[in-house]
Amino acid sequence: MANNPALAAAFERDEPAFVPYLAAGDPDYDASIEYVEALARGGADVIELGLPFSEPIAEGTTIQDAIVRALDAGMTPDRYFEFVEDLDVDVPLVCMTYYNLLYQYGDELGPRPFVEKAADVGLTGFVVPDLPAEEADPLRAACDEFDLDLVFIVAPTTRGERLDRMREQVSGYVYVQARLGTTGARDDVSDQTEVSLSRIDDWDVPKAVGFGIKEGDHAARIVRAGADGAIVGSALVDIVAAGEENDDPVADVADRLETKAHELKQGALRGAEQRAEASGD
Amino acid sequence: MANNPALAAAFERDEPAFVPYLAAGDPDYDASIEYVEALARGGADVIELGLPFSEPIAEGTTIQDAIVRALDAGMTPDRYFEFVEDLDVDVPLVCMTYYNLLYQYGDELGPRPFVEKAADVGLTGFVVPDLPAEEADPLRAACDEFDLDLVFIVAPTTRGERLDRMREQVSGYVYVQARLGTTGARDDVSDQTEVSLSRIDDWDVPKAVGFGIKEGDHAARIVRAGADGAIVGSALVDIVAAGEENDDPVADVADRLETKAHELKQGALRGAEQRAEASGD
Amino acid sequence: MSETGKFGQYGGQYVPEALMPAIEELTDAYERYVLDNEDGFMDEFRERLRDFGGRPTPLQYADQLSERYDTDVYLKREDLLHGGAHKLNNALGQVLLAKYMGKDRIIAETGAGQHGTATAMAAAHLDMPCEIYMGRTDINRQRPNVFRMRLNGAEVNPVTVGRGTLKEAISETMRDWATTVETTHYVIGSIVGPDPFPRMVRDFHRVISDEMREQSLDRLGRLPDSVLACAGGGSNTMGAFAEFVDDDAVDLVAVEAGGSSLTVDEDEGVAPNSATLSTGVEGVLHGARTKLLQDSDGQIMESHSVSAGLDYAGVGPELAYLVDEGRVTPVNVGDDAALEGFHRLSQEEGIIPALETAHAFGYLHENPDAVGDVTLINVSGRGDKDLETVIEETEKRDLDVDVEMSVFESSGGAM
Amino acid sequence: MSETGKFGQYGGQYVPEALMPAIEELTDAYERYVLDNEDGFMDEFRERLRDFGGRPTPLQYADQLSERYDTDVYLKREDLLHGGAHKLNNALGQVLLAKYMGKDRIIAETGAGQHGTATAMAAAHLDMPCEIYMGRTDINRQRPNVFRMRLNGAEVNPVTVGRGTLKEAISETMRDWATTVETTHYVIGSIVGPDPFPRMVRDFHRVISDEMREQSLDRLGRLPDSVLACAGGGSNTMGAFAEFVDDDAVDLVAVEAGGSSLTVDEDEGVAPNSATLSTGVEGVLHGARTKLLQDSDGQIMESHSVSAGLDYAGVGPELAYLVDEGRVTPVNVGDDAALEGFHRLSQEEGIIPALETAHAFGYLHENPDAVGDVTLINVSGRGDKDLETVIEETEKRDLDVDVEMSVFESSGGAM
Ligand SMILES: Cc1ncc(COP(=O)(O)O)c(C=O)c1O
Ligand SMILES: Cc1ncc(COP(=O)(O)O)c(C=O)c1O
Repeated sequence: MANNPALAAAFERDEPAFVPYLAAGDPDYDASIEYVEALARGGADVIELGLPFSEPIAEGTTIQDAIVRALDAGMTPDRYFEFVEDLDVDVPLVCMTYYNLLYQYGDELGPRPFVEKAADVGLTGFVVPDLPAEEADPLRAACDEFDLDLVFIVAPTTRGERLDRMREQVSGYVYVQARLGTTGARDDVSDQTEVSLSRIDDWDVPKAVGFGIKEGDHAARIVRAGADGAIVGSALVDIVAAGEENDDPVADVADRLETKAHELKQGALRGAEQRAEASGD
Repeated sequence: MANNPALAAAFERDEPAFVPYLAAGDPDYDASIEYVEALARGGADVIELGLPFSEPIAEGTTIQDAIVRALDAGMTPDRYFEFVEDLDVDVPLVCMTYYNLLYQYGDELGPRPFVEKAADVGLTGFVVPDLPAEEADPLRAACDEFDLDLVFIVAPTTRGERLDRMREQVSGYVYVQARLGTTGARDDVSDQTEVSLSRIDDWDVPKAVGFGIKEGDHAARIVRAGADGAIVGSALVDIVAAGEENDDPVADVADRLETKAHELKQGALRGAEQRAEASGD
Repeated sequence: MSETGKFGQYGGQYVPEALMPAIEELTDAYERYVLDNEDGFMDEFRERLRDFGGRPTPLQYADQLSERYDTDVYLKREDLLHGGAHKLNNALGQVLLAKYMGKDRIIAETGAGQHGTATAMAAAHLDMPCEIYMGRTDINRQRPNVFRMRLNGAEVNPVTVGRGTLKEAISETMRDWATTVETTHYVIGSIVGPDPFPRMVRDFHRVISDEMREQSLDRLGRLPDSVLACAGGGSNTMGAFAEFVDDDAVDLVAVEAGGSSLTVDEDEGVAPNSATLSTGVEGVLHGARTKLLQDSDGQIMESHSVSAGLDYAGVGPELAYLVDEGRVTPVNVGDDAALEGFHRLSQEEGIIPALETAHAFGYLHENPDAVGDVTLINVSGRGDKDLETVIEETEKRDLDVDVEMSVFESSGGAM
Repeated sequence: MSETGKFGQYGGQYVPEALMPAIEELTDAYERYVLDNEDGFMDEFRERLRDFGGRPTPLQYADQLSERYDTDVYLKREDLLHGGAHKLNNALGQVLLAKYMGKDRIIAETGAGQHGTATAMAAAHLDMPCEIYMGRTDINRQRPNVFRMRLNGAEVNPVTVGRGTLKEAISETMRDWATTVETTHYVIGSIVGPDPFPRMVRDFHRVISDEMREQSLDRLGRLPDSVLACAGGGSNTMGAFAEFVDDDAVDLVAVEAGGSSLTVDEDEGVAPNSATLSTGVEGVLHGARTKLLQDSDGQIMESHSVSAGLDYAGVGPELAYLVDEGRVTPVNVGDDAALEGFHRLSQEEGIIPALETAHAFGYLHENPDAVGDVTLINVSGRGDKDLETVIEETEKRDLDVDVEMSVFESSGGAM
């Protein structure tokens, strides 16, 4: 199920999607524009673009630090919308942020003004890590009104009724959390992925897997396990952070991001081939 | 009433007694010998010679400090007895100390060994500021055995039964405390003296008044008020302390003590004359 | 989620999906053990509160204050609870609940260190391993509390992100919980966070007003005209109010930290106060919808108060609701008046209160006519933890109460 | 003096004559108000102990220690009393008595500052001007307690004579009293000093064993096999023992500070312990005949203990007597074992005890078989005052208990 045709299209191609994340405005507005564009060049199919919130309770240290950098550099919801408009990319953008920013935007409390503006600047949907399905009705309604999608995160601990409720509400894609814990690049991808995917086998939305994917091989593995897409955040933010720390030229950092994106996308493609071969047996 | 003939004799002369106090061994053994002898030369009739105790709860700062100096210089009960033997003075010496030192001396607990030794070296009696009449039986008995006297202090607050009990126990002289508080030189002598003296008018021991007598005029005043003797401590200790502080030669300090003693004795004599004149009216 | 998890539009469960199962498990445990006393949970809790905690705490008539303000002032002495504040009611309840739930590890956040020390004490008492998250800045300014936690055997994990204070520590503890949720219980420190925390923490603190109400009826033969309590997150507040909420004639006054000013600096993202109930705007923070100190974008602001325990940009959703309903009156008292209240209670009643608590006495002083004939004030904690702060802050000011500070300055010298 | 002022050969009134009338007046007041409850004195005292002090304090079963030592260990929680130690029982009693006697000024000595803070609190509570004498050395090493006294409005008078510690402060307070005896009451801090102090202070603390005995009978249906209490001057000790003295089957164990060694250095006049009951010799100090740490001349020695509150060269005459009678067993525990006891109680029971109290737990650890099946331990105070000392002293040692000290050292850095 999908509201937004662009987002739907990204998953309808006959290959796994590569879904990178960066925090908008990290480490500053201009560099961040370059970095997001580099991801697109590297093969991103969808980009999760973080709008920084001051209390990011679902993020690990890497992304927290990125958020602090972006906030310090002046990122705000209005600047974020400008940022989206300024971006010269051809892939659907999903806004990843916390509910309070959606709730406060505009003249009245509630998510509708934010969603309206998001639609206006061409965003295609939302991931809101602190908004469970139970509290999501107002945002769901606004998304439906403006043809945007609302992605939910399925955790390894999500079962039974909770899954059903999420299935009713989700659109665009479902974000499958590969392991417990907050975001952060790890060295292996948990076996839980397969189990988690099997629980939502029959949902009619694409399944993108994230949390801890760091290398092409990780991407390959989760795609082989059945994922329709690979979500990668911290591994990319690490490159931005290192560049910032070493005062590297923006162009160099952008190149590294493009290369990394390419590696991850290729990994996902490799995974798809392997899966095809395996099911071909 | 008196046990000790020497002490009795000191008060039997037809003039008021001058009773100075110094802490034995302050600031050191040899200097202290000189100072006590200077008091005798200056006109002392009786000398209250302090044996320093580590917790002198009845003393003001001046005498406390003297006690600390003497203890630091190695004064002990045995050294004290040597000190008394070494002294070349012709006036009766009264030992002023706290009960615990009397109590611990020698092989058995209790005051008897100390009193025996005191008699042996020629002391004539005791003032024990932390030993009220109620607790004094053992010391009283030992004093009687060795012909020594036991002086008690009558405070401005002492009345009724307490006076009676003390009257039974006292011998040698009674120490009339001129005001509340601990020892220490003050600028005036309280009017309480007269009232206090009137309470013990009919006791058949000499009445010596102390606490706060600093100058010849003070001595004159209390003798005029009816005292048989003037006890002076802090004003003399002050001279020792100043000498110590300024590193003055011992002989100079001894001269000052002799001069001060002379002033005080003369004051007492003047007081006696004034009293005689007054009663002659 | 059961509808009881909401207070009007406030409350709810705004948490990462990974935590939802734990929240559901906790809700279930709360309902069974706390609400239904399954396995005698509440009996054991009450017994331990009595024997280990020192309950009941007295309701004391304040001779001097009553005379000064010409009204009967009674003090609810939560400062006498083990650990020195009301905090233990909740910490003991939650650690015990974790034990009943079969968890084998305790985590908690702490700001000033009061909740951390209470949790560490409860965990030691119940033999549970315990880790406390605390901002680096707070660690440095609250050393005695860090020592106490460590002495009780708890690990203290410094949080270096951001300003390194309470709100960062809460976020960090949530992160730990998201990773360890199957074995670990997160002991939240006030009536904040996702449901069932606000209900549950209130219920553990409810014993305060339970006792107050009974003591008031026993001793005075009547209910008070008003109940005053300071409010940070609001746990001592709801603890002191809960049993009086249905007594319409009893005024419930929540005294917030007015800090140095009620005016906000949007550019710096700083509110120089913690007067969330009086000035906050509805939003979502740390798992619940409630009133918040936030800028117009919805970014959470740095709050401020001379008392670390009130220094929080959120507030319990139930209090936000009761304020909107008109049942609870939010008032606020600035740093200066709080310090004066601190000195006054110390000098006149011989009770050195926590700086948090002192705000309630600041209010009493400024509004002696507003509290009726009989007022009960919750003395939420003792002030031993605040000595250094008070001396420092008093020195800076020209307070309207006679405090001879020189003696402190020179106490190494000519005092 | 009435014969009740003696305990065998101990006790008495060895004070300057100027104080005797005050002592007689006090004896009279003690007999009328305390023994005969004239004007309802004891009723008011008990009521204030309850409401202001927080009595009764709990008798708590110690789960972890009981298991460890395979015996039922119960803790009498005097640490929960207002001010953090048993001291308030006495301070409140005496300040109230002074009020009944028409005195208008309070003085007291203090060593570690515990008695001083308790007196300052009681004086503030009862609106009496108060001055505390404290050695200069103690002032410098007990700053938080100095702050607390000052915050409660008491003057703190530094005593610079001698080493500037407790015994000099006692002497100095006696001197003040000798000057001001008509208007002033001297609130002595333990069961020491001239009669009636030892009897009176015991009677104010008697409530401890009163409650313990009743709690024991109520809860266990029996009396304990033993009662343990630390002993400095001995006020918490006699408070915990008094009501059990006639119960011959109950062992009464007074745990003194063994310090670093029981061996005395006569040349320096130093006893590196405060084990007066175990090693002291009869003598006269501070107004009473009792056991003392003294050299062979009778000069009082410097005592030593890691815990300032036990660091005194004398002991209550009643305890000296009960020891001679064989009714009380004196034992002693060194600094190391006391520190270990401190850490063990903190880690295993979630109670940070005063270092004084910790000695009793050191004894329990070393002699778990000597205390019978049921032992009651008086937790005379809490350890907040001792944090710095404990950290410092623990660092110096290789203790037999697991304490991770590094976290303290580096808490400003990489903790
Ligand atoms: C003594 C005391 N009172 C009040 C508070 C504020 O918390 P709450 O508003 O949850 O009672 C604190 C928090 O640390 C505290 O320590
Ligand atoms: C907590 C505590 N326990 C015990 C003592 C020792 O005093 P006592 O032996 O009079 O009980 C003190 C003295 O300061 C103390 O603070």
